[in-house]
Amino acid sequence: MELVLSVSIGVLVASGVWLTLRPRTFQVIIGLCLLSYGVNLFIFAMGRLVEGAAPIMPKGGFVDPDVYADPVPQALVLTAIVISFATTALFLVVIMASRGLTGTDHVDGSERNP
Amino acid sequence: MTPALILAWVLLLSQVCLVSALVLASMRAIRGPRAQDRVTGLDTMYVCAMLLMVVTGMRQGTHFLFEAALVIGTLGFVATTAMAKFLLRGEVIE
Amino acid sequence: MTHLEQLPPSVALIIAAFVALGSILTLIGALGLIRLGNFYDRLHAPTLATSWGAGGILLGSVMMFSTLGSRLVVPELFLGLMMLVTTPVTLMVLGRAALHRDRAEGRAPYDTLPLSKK
Amino acid sequence: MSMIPHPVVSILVTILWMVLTGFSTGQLVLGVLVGLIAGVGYGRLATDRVRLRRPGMMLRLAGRVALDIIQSNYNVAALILHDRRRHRRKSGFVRIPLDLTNRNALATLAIIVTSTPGTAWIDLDPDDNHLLLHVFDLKDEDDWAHTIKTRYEPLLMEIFR
Amino acid sequence: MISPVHMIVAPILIPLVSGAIMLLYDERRRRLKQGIGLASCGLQLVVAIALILRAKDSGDAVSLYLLGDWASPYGIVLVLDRLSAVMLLLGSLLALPSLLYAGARWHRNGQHFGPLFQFLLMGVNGAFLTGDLFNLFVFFEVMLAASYGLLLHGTGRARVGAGLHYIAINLLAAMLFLLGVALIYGVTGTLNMADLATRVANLSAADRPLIHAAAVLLSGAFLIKAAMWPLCFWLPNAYSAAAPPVAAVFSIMTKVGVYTVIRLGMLLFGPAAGASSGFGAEVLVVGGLATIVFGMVGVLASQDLSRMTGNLVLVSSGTLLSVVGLALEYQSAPMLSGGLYYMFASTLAIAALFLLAEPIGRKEGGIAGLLAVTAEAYGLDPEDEVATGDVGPVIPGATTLLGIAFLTCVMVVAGLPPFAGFVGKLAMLAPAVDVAATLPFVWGHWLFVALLILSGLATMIAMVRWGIQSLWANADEPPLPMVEIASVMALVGTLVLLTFAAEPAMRYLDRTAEALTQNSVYIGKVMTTAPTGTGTE
Amino acid sequence: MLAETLILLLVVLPFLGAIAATTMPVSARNGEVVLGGGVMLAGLVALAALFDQVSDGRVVSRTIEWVPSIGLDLTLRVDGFAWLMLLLVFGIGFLVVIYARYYLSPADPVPRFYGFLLAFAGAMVAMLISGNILVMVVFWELTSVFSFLLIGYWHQSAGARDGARTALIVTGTGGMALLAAMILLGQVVGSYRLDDVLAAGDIVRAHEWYPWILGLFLLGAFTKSAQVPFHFWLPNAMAAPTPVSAYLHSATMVKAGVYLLVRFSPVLGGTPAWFWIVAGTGMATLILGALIALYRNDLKGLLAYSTISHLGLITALAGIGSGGAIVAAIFHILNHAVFKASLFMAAGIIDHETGTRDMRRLSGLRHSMPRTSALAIVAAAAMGGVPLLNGFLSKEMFFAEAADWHNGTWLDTALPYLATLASIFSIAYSLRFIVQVFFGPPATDLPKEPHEPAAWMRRPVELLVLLVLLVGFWPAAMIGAVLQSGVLAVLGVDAPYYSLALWHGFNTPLKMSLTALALGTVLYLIAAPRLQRANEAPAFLERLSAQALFDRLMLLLTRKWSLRLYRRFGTRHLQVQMRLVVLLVAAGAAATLIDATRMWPRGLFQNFDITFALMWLAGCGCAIGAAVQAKYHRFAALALLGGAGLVTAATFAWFSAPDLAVTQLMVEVVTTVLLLLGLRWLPKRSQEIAGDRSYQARARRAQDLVIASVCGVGVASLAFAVMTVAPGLTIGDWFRRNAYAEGGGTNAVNVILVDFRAFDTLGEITVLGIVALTCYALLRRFRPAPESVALPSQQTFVELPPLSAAEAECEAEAKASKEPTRHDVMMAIPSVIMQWMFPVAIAMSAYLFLRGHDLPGGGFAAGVAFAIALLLQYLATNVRWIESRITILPVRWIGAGLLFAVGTGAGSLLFGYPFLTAHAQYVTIPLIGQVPAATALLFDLGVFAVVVGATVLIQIAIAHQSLRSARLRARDEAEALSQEER
Ligand code: NA
Ligand code: NA
Repeated sequence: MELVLSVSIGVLVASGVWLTLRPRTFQVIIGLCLLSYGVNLFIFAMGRLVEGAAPIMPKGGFVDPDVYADPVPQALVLTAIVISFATTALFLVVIMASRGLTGTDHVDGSERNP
Repeated sequence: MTPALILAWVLLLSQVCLVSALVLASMRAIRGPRAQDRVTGLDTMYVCAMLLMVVTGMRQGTHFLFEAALVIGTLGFVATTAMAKFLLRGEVIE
Repeated sequence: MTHLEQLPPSVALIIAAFVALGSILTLIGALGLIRLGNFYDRLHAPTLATSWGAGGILLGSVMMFSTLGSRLVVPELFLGLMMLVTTPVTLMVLGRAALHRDRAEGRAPYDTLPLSKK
Repeated sequence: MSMIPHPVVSILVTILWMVLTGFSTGQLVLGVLVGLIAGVGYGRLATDRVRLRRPGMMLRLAGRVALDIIQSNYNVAALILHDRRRHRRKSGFVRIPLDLTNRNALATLAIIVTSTPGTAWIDLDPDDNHLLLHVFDLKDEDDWAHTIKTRYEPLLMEIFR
Repeated sequence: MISPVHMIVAPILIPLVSGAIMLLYDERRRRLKQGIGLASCGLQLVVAIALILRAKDSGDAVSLYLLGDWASPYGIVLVLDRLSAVMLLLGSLLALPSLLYAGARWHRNGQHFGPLFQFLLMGVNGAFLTGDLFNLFVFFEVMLAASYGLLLHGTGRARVGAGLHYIAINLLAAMLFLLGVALIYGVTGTLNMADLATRVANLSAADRPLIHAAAVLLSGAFLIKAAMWPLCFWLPNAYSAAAPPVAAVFSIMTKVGVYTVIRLGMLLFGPAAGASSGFGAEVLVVGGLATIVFGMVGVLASQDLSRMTGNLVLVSSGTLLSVVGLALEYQSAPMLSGGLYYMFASTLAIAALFLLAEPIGRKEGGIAGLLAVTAEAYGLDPEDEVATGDVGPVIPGATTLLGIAFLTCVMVVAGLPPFAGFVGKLAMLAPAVDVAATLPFVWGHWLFVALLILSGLATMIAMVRWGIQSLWANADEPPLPMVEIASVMALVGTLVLLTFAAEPAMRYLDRTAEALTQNSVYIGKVMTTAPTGTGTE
Repeated sequence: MLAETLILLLVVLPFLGAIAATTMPVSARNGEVVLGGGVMLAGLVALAALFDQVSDGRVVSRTIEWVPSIGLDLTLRVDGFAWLMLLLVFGIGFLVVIYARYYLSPADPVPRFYGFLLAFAGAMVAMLISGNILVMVVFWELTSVFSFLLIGYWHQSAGARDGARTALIVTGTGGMALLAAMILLGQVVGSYRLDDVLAAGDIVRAHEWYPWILGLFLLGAFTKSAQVPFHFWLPNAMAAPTPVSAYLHSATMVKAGVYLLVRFSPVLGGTPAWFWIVAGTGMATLILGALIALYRNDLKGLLAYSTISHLGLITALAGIGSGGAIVAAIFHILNHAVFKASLFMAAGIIDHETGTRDMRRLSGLRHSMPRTSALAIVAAAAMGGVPLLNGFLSKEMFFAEAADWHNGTWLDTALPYLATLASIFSIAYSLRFIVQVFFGPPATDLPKEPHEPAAWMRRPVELLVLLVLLVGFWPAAMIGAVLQSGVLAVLGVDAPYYSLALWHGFNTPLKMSLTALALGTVLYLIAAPRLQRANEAPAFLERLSAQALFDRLMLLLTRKWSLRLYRRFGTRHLQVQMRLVVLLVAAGAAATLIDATRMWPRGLFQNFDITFALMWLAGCGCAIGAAVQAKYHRFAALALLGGAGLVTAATFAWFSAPDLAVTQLMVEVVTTVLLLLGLRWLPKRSQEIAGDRSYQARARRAQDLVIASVCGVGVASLAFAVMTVAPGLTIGDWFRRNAYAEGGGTNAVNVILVDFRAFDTLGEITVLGIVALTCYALLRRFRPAPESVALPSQQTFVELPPLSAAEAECEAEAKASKEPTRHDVMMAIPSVIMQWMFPVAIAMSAYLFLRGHDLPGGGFAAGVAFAIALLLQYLATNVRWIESRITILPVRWIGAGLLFAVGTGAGSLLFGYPFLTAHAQYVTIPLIGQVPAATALLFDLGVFAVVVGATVLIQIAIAHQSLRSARLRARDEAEALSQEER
C-alpha cells in the first residue's frame, strides 16, 4: 500500500510539476490541480495508512487512539482542498482575463521570441 | 470453506473486478478517440469508483464510506453532464 | 471474529451472489466500453454497471448492513435510485452531443438523416 | 405562493429522506421539514404541477422496467462478450413517433429507455414529437417502436395525466 | 463585560467583521464602506498600540490566547510577544494611510476594494499572531487571496499579466508550504510552533534530516514571499503594476515572509535546537546579500518610481534576510534589533514612495494620463463607472509638498541621515562591524556592511535622478487631492516620529531581539498556559 | 551653564529660522532678510560670548541624548577651531543673507531660498560642533542634502538640475564612505565621542584597519572639498544662485572637508600614507585647479576652479601635517573664505548688472562700476597672493612649510617648485580676471547697461574687502587671538610658535612669491590672447575630464550595466521563475536528505494490495494523460484530470477518510464545471504552436521532465519514509480521545474543523469568500479575446431547417418571456430530470449538514452540495431563465455567513471564554429524541452560507460572460447593420 501510494504521489507531483513548468496557461492550471492532488495525498499519508478505521468515535467510554485513523491530517487536507479549489478558480479567471487582454494563452502574455 | 470465507473471497474478487473495470474505463478516457468517448470513460470510472467504495465498505465492515458513494451517485453526474453539454453547446452555462 | 462471520451463512451466500453478479456485470460493461467499435455502441456499456451492476452490489450492501445492525438499513436504495435517474442524463446529453458533432463534421450516421428532413 | 406548492415533490423527498436516514419519528419530522423546503425550491423552477396518479400502474411499470432491465442486461452482456462475431449484430437509430407530451412523463420514459441496457435515448424532435433512439442490437425497427408504444407509453400516460 | 484579554484576537476579528459587513451593502454605498474601512483601520491602530504597550509592560512580554479555550499544543493559540506586537503596529500604520489614499479614487476603480483590503489585513495580522504552523498557512492564504484580488483591482493588461505570474508562483509556494507542514506533522506529530521547537531539539538522528527537509520546503514558501533572490522576480512587476494604495499596503507582505523566517528560524533553529542550531543561516546570508545586490541593480536599472520602489522592497528584504541569517549564525541580538528598526522605517518609506509615484507621475500626463493607464479597463460594460470626477479638494504647492515627502522617503530608504533609515542602518552596521572585529575572517559581515552602504548609495543615485526628472524638470503643478497628500504626509510624519523616538524604539526592539534569541520564555509560556475553564459541560 | 545654553542655541536657531522662513509669504523678501540676518547676528553674538571659554584650548560641551543605545548622542562641543569655523558660517552667512535680498529677483520664491539657506547653516553648525563622530556624519550628509536643494533652486534650468544631482551624488557618496570610516573608527577606539577619538591617535594608527579607515575617511573629506579627481561637482554647482556659491561653495561647505582633515590630522595623520595621499592630492588639486581656472571664460567658473585650487592648498598643508602647516591651513581657511566670498559676490553683482558672466564679453567695467571694480580688484589680488593682502600671508606660510619642512621623499623635495608653479598659475588667472573684466575699453554688446548695484548689495563686499585689507596689514591684531585658539584646539600642547608679522626678511618664501608674481604676469601676457579663443580647459585635461568620466560612469551604472545585470540575473518569464523555485527547493531538500538513514528504502512490498495498485494504475494513467494532453486537447486533459481526482477521492475513502472523499468528490465536480466554463474563453487550439517541435522546445521539455521526475521521486520517497515508520506521540491522539468527550461530536474530523481548530476553518471560508469576490470583480471588466466573442461553433451549426417567419416570431417571443428557446430544446428532456434533482440535492445538502458533527459530512460539504444543486439548474436551462426565478445574492451570503461564523465564535466572549469556545450539548426534544445542539453546528451554518455564496458567485460570474458576450454580439451586429444602411 505504502509503496503504491508513494509512487502515485510521486507521479502526481511529477506530472503536476512538469505541467506547471509549461508555457500555456491551461497546462499550468491543470498542473496545479494535479500537484494539489499529490500534495493532499502527501498530507494525508503523514497520518499513516489505516483501513476501516474512520475517525468516528464511539459515544463515551475509553477511546484507544490507535484504533482510529489520525484525524489531524484529514482536517488539514480538508482545509487544503478548499483552499486549492478556491485558488484554482481564481487562477482560472485570471488566465481567462489574460487570454482576453493579451490574445494569447502564453503565461508571459506574449509568445516567446524564437 | 465457510460462507463467510466465500463472501470474503467474493468481496475481494469483486474489488478486483471493479478495479479492473475502473482501469478499462480509464483506458477509454485516456485513449478517446473522441471527446465523447473520454466523457463516457470518465462517467464509467465514476460508477466503478462508487461501487468500489461500497464494496470496500462491505469488506471493511464499515458504513462510513457510504456517504462518499452517495455523493458520487447523486452529484457526480453533474461533472460529466456539464462536459457533455460543453460538447453539445460549446458552453456550459448559456 | 470478523464482521463477515457474524452474518448467517445463508445471508452471506446471497450477499456473495449479488455482489458477484453486480461486479461481473460492471466489469462486462467496462469491457464493452473498450471492445465496442463505435461511440454509439459504447454508449450502452455503462448502463450495465448502473442498472444491475450497481443494483446487485447495493442490494448486497443493504443485506449485509441490515443483518449486521439487525435493523433495516436502506440508504443504498436511495443511491440506486439516484444512479438510475442520473446516469441517463449524462448519456442522453452525450449521445445528443455526439450526433451533433458528427453532423457538424458531415459524418452523421446515415440512418439518423430523416431527422434533418431533407 | 403557497407553503406547499408541490405536495408530490415534498412527499417524495420526505420518503427519500426516510430511506436515507432511517425510519424514526425524529427523522420523519426532519424529513417533512426538508421535504417542504425542497418542494418550495422545486416550485421556484417548475411552474407545472407534478401529478402522479394510479399507484398500481406505477408499481406495474416499475416491475416491468425491472424485468426488462434484467433481460437486457443479460442480452447486452452476452453481446459484449461475444462481440467477435460482430457482423451478426447491427446497431442503429430508430425514429419512433410518441403521443406522450407531458414533460415529466417524457423524462421518465427517457430514464427507462436509457437505463435499460441496449437502448439509448438520443433526442426528441420538438416539431413532430419523434423520439430518436439508438439501439444496440437492432434486428427490427418496428419491434422497438412497438415495445415503447405498448409497454411504457400507455402506462406513463395514465400515471402523468 | 468583555475582558481586555481578548484584545489579542481583535486585530484578526476587526478587519474580518468590517469586511463582512461591507459585503452586506452593495457597490453603490462606497462612502459608507470607505467609512467602515477607515474606522476598522483606525481601531486596528488603536489596538496595535495598546498591544505594544501591553507587550512592553508585561513582565515576560508573552501573552497567550487559547482559541476555543483548548489547551496549548492541541488547539490553535495566538501568541502576542514583542515581535508580533511590532509587526501589528507596522501593519496598521501602513493600512490607515493606504486606505485613506485609496479613498481619493482608487477604491472606485473596481469592485469590492474595501472588503478585500480588510481581509488582507486580517491575513497579515493573523500571520503575525498565530502560534500554529498550519494556522499560519491559513492566514498566509487569506492574505494571499486578498492580495490577488487587490493586485488585480482595476484590471488592465499589466495587472493581469503580473497577477498571473504572482498567483502562479504563490500557488506553487502554497504547495511547498503544505508539503513542509505535513512533513513536520508526519515526523513530529505536532503543529504548534512552540511544541515543535521543543520536539525539534529532542529529535532522533534519523528524524532530523526529515525536519530539515521540511524546513527547506517551508522556507521555499517563505522566501518567495520575502522575495529572496532568485525567488523574487515576480515582485517588481507585481508591485509596480498594482494600484498605488495596494502596492503601499503590499509592502507589509514581504515583511510577513521575513517575519515568519525570523519567528520560525529563531524558534526552531535557535541556540537551543541542538544539532539543528543555526540551520540554513548561511543560505539566508548569501541569499539576502544577493537580494540586496539584485535589488540595488534593479533600482538603478528602473525608469519609473513604482518599479524602483519595487526593487527597493527587494533591497529591504535582502537586508533583513541577511541580518536574520547573521543573527541566526552568530546569535547576535543587537544586529537583529537594528534590522527590525530598519524594517520598520524602510517599510513605511517604501509605502509612502508607492503612494507618491502616482501623483508625481501625474505631472506628466495629468488626469488624462491616469485615464490612459486604466483606459483599457473601461470597454464593455455600460454599468462600469469611470473613476474620475470628484476626488475631493485639490491643494496648491503640490510640487513642494511632493518634493519634501519624496526627499524624506529617499533619505530614509537610502539610509541618509538624520532620518530613521540612517538610524536603522547604523544600528545594523555598528554591531556588524563589532562582530567582524571579534571574529576573524567573517566575510559575511564585511560584505553586509559594504552592501548596506552601497545599496544606500545606489538608491540615492537612482532616486535623485528620477526625482529631479519628475519633480524639477516639469514646471506644471500636478492636481493633488488633499486626501492623497494627507496620507503620504501621515506616513512621512510617522517616519519623523520614529526618528525622534529612536531611543525608546531601539530599546524596545533590543528586548525583542533578545527574546528572539532566547526563546525559552516564548516556549515556556505557550506550553504552560492553561485554559480558563472547561469549554463544555 | 550659559555657555551650554548658547551652544544649543547655535544649532537650534538656524533650524527654527528655516522653519519660520518657509512659512512666510512668497513675497516677504524683507521679512526673510530680517529673520535670516537676525539668526546670523544672534549666532555671532553667541559666538562672541563663547569666545573666552574656548580661547586657550578649552572646550565647551553639552550632551543631549538621542539614541544612546547605538551610541548616537547629540554631543555639542565647541572648541577654538570649531569657533573659528562658526565665525565663518555666521559671519559670511550674515552678509550673504543681506546680499541675496538684492540678488534674487522678485519672481524667485524667497521663502524656499532662505529656508534652505538657514537649514544649511544649521546643518553646517551642527556638523562643526558635534562631539559625536556619527552625529557629525549625520549633519555632514545634511549639508550635502541642503546644498543639493540650493544648487537646484532654479530647477527649471537643466544645468541647475545636473549640477545639483552631481553634487549630491559625489558628496553623498563621500558621506557614506565617511560613515563607514567613522563606524570603524568608533569600533577601534571603543567610543564615538570626538574627544575619545582625538585622544586615541596611536591606537588608531597602529590598528590593522587603519588603511581602510584612512581610505574611507579621505574619500569623504576629498569629495566634500572637491579634491581631484572628485572636484568636478563644484564647477557644476555654480548653477546655484551666486549667494549660494559665495556661502557654501567658497566659505563654508567645501571647507567642511578640509576642516575634517585638519581636525583629524592628529588622529590619522603623521603616517607616510597620510602624507602621500593627502599632500599628493592636495598638490595635484592645487596645480590642476589653478591651471584650469586660467582657461575658464565664465567668471564663476574661474572662481570655482580657483576655489578648488585653494582647497588643494589647504589639503596639502594638512597632508604635510607639521605644526606650522596646520597653522597655515587654519589661517588659509579663514583668508580664503573672506576674499573668495567677496569675489563671488562681486561676480554676482557683475552678472546681475551686466547680464553675463562671460569674460570674453565683459570689458572695461571700471568705467561703469568703479566701486565694485575696486573691491573686486583688491579681492582678486588677495586671491593671487599679492603682498599686503590676507591671501599673501597664509600663502607665505605655505611656501615656508613647502621649503622648510622635510621628510626626505621626492614629493617633499618637489614641494617648493610645485607650490611656485601653482602660484604662477594663480597669479595668471587673477590677472586675467582683473584685466579682462575691469580694464580695457567698455564693453558694447552686453545684455544690460552696466551700472553700480544697489548700495546694500555692495555693502557685504565692502566689508569683506575691508577685512582683506585689515588682515593683510595687521594680521596679529585682527586675527591673532582667533587663530591661536583654533590652533590650540587642534594641536593642543604640540602647537608651534609662529609669527603673524608682515615682514620676515627676504627669505625663501618671499623669493618664491616674487618669482611667481613675475612669471605669472609673463604667463598671463603670453597666454591672454590665446585664452580668449581656447576651450575651457587644457587639451589633455579635456580628454581626461573627470566630469566626462563621471557622466559615463553614471550612464553605465544607471542604464547599461545595471540593465544588463538585471536582465542577466533576473527574468520576466514565468517558466524560468517556476523552474527556479522548484530547482532550488529540490536541491535544498536533497542536500538535507543526502545522508538521511530514514530515506533508505525498506519493506517495499509490505501490505502490497493488487487492487489498490490497479486503481492507481488508472489514476496515474489519467494524471500522465492529462499532462500530455493539456497543451493541444484541453478538454481531454480536463476529463483525465477528473479521473485522477476520482482515484484520489477513492484513496481517501479506502484509508478511512470518508469526509475527505466526500469533499474531494464534490469539489471535483465544481472544479470541472469551472474549468469547462473557462474553456469557453480559451478557444480550441486548431493549429500547432510555432516552434513547438524545435530542438530547443524539445530540450526544454526534456529538461523539465527530468526536474519534474526528481521532484516526484523526492516527494514519493519522503512520503514512503514517513509512512513506513510508526508515528510517535501526536496531537492527533488527544483529538481522538477528546472529540466526543470534550468536543461533543463523534466525527473527530468535523469536531476539529468546527471546534478544536475552528479558527482554521474561519480562515479557510474567508479565503473562499475573498476568491469569489476577486473572481467577480475581475470578471466585471472581463474582455474576451476577439475570437472567443463569437458564438461557439456548436451553436452556429444548425442542424434544424431555417426558421419560418412565424417560427422566428415565436422564437423571439420565447426569448422575451425567458422561456427555453428552440436551441434549448436539445436539452429539453435532460433538463427535466435535472430539475427533479433540485429538491433531491437540497435534501442531500441538508443530510450532509445535519450529519456532520457525528458522521461524515458537515457545513462545507453541505454548502458545496447546495451550490451544485443550483449549478445544475443553470446547466439545465440558461442564466436568464434561472435568474428570473431564483434570486440569489451570493455576496450577501458570503458576508452574512462570515458574520454568522464570527458571531457564533464571539458569543463565548460574553461568558468570559476565549473566541470560538464551543458549547456542546445533546438536547432531548419530544418525538425526536436526542439532538446534538452544539454551537459548533451554528458555526457550521456560517460555513455553509459562505460556501454556497462563494461557489455560486464564482460560477455565476463566469457564466454571465456568455450573456455579456451575446449582448456584445448583438451590439456589433446592430452596428454593422446601421453601417450597411449608411
Ligand atoms: Na451517474
Ligand atoms: Na440504455
